[in-house]
Amino acid sequence: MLDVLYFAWVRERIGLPKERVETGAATVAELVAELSARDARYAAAFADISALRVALDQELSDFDAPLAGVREVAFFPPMTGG
Amino acid sequence: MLDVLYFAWVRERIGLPKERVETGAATVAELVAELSARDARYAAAFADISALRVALDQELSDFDAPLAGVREVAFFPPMTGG
Amino acid sequence: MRVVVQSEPFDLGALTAGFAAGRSDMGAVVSFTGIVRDTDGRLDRMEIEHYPGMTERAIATIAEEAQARWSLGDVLVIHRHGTLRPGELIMMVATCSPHRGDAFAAAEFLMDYLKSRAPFWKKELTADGAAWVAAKPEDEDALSRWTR
Amino acid sequence: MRVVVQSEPFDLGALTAGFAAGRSDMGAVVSFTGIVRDTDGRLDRMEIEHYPGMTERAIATIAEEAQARWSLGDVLVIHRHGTLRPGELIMMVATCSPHRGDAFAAAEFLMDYLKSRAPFWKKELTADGAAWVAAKPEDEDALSRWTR
Repeated sequence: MLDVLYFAWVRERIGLPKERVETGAATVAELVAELSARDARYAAAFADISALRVALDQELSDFDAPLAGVREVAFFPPMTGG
Repeated sequence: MLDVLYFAWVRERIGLPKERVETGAATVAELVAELSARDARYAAAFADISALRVALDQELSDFDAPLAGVREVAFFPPMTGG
Repeated sequence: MRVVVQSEPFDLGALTAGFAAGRSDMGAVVSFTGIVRDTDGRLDRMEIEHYPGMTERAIATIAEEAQARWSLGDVLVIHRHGTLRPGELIMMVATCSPHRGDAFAAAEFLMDYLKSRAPFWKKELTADGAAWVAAKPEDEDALSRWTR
Repeated sequence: MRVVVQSEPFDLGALTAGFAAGRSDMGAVVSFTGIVRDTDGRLDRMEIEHYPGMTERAIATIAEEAQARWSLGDVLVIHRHGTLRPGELIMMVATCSPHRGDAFAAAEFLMDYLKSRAPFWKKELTADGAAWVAAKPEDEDALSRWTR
């Protein structure tokens, strides 16, 4: 079980900020493929992963990264702090 | 007649902050030569002009500059503001 | 090092005056303050979303990296989230160092990394509606000058 | 633009909070503050001499040059003279701009030029006696990065 979080327009497209996901995905890319297959909202949110960033357990990571041992995955657009 | 001002260790070596000087010097360098010839204090202050800066009428200048029209000459070491 | 993430306004004057106050081992203090800018008079407000937990951790990591790179006496980072109106202060950083070059470099480094590596997202609300602020390629480029 | 040369202390907090306060056309404020630094615990005080008249003019010229080079909303320079103790504030500059790069560059430019082109001279008084602070070659070198 993973906590999956969405921020900014990813959150808005998917329509929720957080959910628990039962998955056997071995990598972030596999999780993205599973989520995208759910419905049009997820497909729209993940249509262009070059426009997305991912954090694993609150550390920036990348889409090839393995999910073994990970408890929290977050998807969001490039950050605009400062 | 020129007002000649001295700052920092130039002032200390010469022993005064300001004086009026009657001079026919055409350039700063000629004025420096005249002043240096006065006594050991002036000679010591002007011994190494590469260690000095000069301002003419409150604008940084150089030792080759002409004195025509100038009313105030200041000699001082490199500045240490900030 | 002090890192604060809050929705409330912060007291720039008191924080600036208090930072490095009376420290005779420091020669230089640099501060940066970010203001909600209304480019064309149409901005009603900005909403800043963040990732609680990761935000504080990411900022602390950036501040630690700055401390490892430069000789710093202290680092302060304050960043707001929530709703902000034009002219309001979004965030500030302050650095102090024996030397001005280190204080300036560290403040610019902090800003460059906070822009692109701290999990904040800005949404602008104007009369025309709402739009997420897009990350600028030059903000990503700005990071490359710090890569050694 | 505001240039102040004074012997009295200045109120860093109030000046920082007041500078660019409420300006929604500015996105970035950078400030630098210089503190009397006591490197080895031996400094009793610093005496700063200046050239009244030329000082204000030289600083204004430097600030105008900064305004010509970068997009700045305002520039503030305050510099003290007279006797200062370790930990006291010597001077501050502040700049504001729509963009952070301009505000940072202008503040660094102002500092580099104030160091070597504004007519101030510092004397350090320690238990061993008095010594004029020598200009550092690197301060002169720092100017070369602004020559175009």
